[in-house]
Amino acid sequence: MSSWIHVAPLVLLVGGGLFIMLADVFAKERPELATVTSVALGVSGCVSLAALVSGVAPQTPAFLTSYLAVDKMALFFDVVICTGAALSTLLAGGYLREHGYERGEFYVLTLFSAFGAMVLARSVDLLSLFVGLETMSLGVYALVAFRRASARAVEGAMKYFLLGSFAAAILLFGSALLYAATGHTDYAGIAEGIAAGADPRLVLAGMLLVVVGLTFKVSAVPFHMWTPDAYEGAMTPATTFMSVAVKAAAFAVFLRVLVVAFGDPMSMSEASGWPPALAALAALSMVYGNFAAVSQQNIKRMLAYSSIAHAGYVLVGVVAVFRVGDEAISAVLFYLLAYTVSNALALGSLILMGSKGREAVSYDDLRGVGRRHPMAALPFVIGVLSLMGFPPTAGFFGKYYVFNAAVHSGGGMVWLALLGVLSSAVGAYYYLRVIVVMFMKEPEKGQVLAVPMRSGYVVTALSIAGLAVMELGLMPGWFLDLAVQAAQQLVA
Amino acid sequence: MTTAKFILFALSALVALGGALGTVAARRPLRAAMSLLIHIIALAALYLTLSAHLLAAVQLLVYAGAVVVLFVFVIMLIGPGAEPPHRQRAVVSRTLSLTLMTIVTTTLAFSISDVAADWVTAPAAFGTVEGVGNALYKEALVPFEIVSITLLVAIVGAVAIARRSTKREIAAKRGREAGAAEQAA
Amino acid sequence: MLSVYLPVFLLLAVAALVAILMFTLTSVLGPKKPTPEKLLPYESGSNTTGASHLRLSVKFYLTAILFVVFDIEAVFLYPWGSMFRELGWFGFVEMLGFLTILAVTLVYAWKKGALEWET
Amino acid sequence: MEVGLGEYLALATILFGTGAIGFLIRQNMLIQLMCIELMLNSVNVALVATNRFYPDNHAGQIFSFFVIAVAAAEAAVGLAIVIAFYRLKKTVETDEADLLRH
Repeated sequence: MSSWIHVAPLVLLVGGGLFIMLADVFAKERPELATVTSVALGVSGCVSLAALVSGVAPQTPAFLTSYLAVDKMALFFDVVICTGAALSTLLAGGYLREHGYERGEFYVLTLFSAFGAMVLARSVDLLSLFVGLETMSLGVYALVAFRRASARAVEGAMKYFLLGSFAAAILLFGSALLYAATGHTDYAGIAEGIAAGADPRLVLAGMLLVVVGLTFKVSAVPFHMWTPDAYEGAMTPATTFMSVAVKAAAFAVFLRVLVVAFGDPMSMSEASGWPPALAALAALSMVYGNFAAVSQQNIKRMLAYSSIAHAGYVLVGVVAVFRVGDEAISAVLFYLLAYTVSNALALGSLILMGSKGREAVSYDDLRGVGRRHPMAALPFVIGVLSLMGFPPTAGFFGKYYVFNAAVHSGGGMVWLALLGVLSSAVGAYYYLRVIVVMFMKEPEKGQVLAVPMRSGYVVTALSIAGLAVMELGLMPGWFLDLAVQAAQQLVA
Repeated sequence: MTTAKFILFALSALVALGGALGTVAARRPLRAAMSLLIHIIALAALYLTLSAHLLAAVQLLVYAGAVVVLFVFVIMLIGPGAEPPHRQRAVVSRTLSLTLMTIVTTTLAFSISDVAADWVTAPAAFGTVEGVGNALYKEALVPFEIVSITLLVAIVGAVAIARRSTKREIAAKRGREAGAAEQAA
Repeated sequence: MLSVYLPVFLLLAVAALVAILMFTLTSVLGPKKPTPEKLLPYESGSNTTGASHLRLSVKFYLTAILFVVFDIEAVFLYPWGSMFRELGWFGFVEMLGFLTILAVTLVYAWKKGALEWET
Repeated sequence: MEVGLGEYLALATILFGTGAIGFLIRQNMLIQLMCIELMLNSVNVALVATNRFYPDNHAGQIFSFFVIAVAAAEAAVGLAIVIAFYRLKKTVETDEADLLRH
């Protein structure tokens, strides 16, 4: 029986989701869907954390393991995705009621999108990759278009949908070419086929198209155009979910595909394989993300460009995999966990600042809030410091491990790490600007003052995220060796 | 390869290409939907040459029967007017991407057109309902269950975007507008 | 191998032939004396009013979207339907999961008012 | 004239290219959605053709079975968004969507 614990998180989530749908429709008085959804996500996250820590050996049947992985990395990403989804559900509990968008579909879509993300993170076959990716994406497209009365939301959703389906079609065509080359659709079979000398043209074209499709989903530079519009158009809790859980799942499958399917020396070689291409994307993302974010007036748009920059930092870790295998993978895993809690904290504090239909969106809205409501401004300070990589926070150790892995792999990677440090120094400007505006700037006369909302949900979400950021910042060791165990299992 | 199969392949390939070009080049969305329909039917015939019998039927049932119908439905909803002749925006970048994509596609197509693979005789139940059914319900069990969640998300997503607000939501909306008005005053 | 489909193609050919014959014969054999009244679109005798294109209202399209998705569910049932005895209990439980998830979705869409016709 | 896997893959690539070009060139959202369906259909051609030349299992046909199902679900959500866009902006031209372009 214990072998099924690895699948328990997924089954629990589906059961919880169906219960929530029935509750939303049949409950007489207004059901507290936010609580039920976040409890379901929390329990599923805790079960996967327990399975990860206890390290029970999986003996799940063949028809399951040929499509979904049952290793520690899958469980680690379950924890990351469930945390991100639970935090965004709690934030939604406060946000939707405060601004009058209270509709049950939000929670159902978030939960099943998180389910799709977990399937995507666990997939070891191109088919389950495609189905998981589509389940997650359809949910997120609907979440972005949820506020259908606002032109920004529908436009953002339209642009995200069109580019998202285009990237999914490219990913699919790459998978078809890889299947034509190797006769297999599972990553291990593809690696065998490539090693056994498949047709190099098909393999190259297939690999290129699959990597392009996945790079789109992690919003690395040449394929990032949808990110600012979708993040700004969506409601802030939906933006939290998109920037956190979707990015983690996309990087999870990126790692698995690169390490397992394209792990052979030829495609992993420093000269001709995928590392140099991804290194270029990483550099571009870091530089463009930071410089574009500097000129933004809207905080959500700034956080969108900063998420492109963070995608660049994580890509540095992904590229370092070709030389220092499990150290780089554990750095990426840790970074994604740290980014999840820090970004949820920052966006949650932005939600806290707006109330009664007036959302705080731009820097000017936050003028002088720090002095008027110091307690309400505290989470924002911690979140921004962590995103910037300030020492005692989770973000610092995330960046530290990733750049450490890059330095250890030597050669051109050292320059990449240096570029990363420099661009994150530039990044400090627009993060510190939030703190400066909140504490030093005075609101102009007649400007409507931002009044923080009083909502139990948002306060719980911020305290959980805040605690996680500080805990990861002060004692990263425990989480890091979980990540190392997961990484060693993948590389072995 | 029997001549009958070759004729069916050549015919369906040509009609499929014609349908695809028709969809891309049509000025009015309704005409594009019709050529998409022709394209889908031609592909169904192509699947027959590849002895994918169930797939040809499913292609006609799902694509021709439901998806194109939905496209035509939405086109009729929006009004099948011709594309309004407004200034073509960003002509340079579009012609550039057109030529670039054509070059990439034709080079890839020609380079992989001589992939070596011989016509292995397919087993008896290959591509039939039993063969695909066995594979679908015995081996591909996990994606089959996950696809039910994909359909669930598609329905809930479409309903969330498209349905009218219920009374409870309208009351909440009014509360929000009142709050914003009173705060602005 | 393709001879199995000969009847299908035959049927298609005969149907196309009949349709084409009907058009060509009427236009070839019939006398042609076009007068302005004859060329007006026929609306059972009365003069035509309003645009020719009938605008459908928005409330129908949600049903069309639900039709597409439940059509896919039906397509997944066809192969199962033809071999469920061979699949035995394993196949039965598997389809039970698939159908319960989609049954809950149907109830959800129904109660959220997606299937209502009256405005 | 012998038609092997190469010809089918070449046909699939050309169809995919046509769909991609149509998606990049056209400004009408509906036609862009149809171009995405074209690309997904070309993926199906490649999958089914490869499966015919490696007929020991049904991997390719099962994959394209799921591609058809998911593509239809995707079209349903896509058209719901197009309708929401049309109700707001009374047009389906993508260059109207430049509100967020700054």
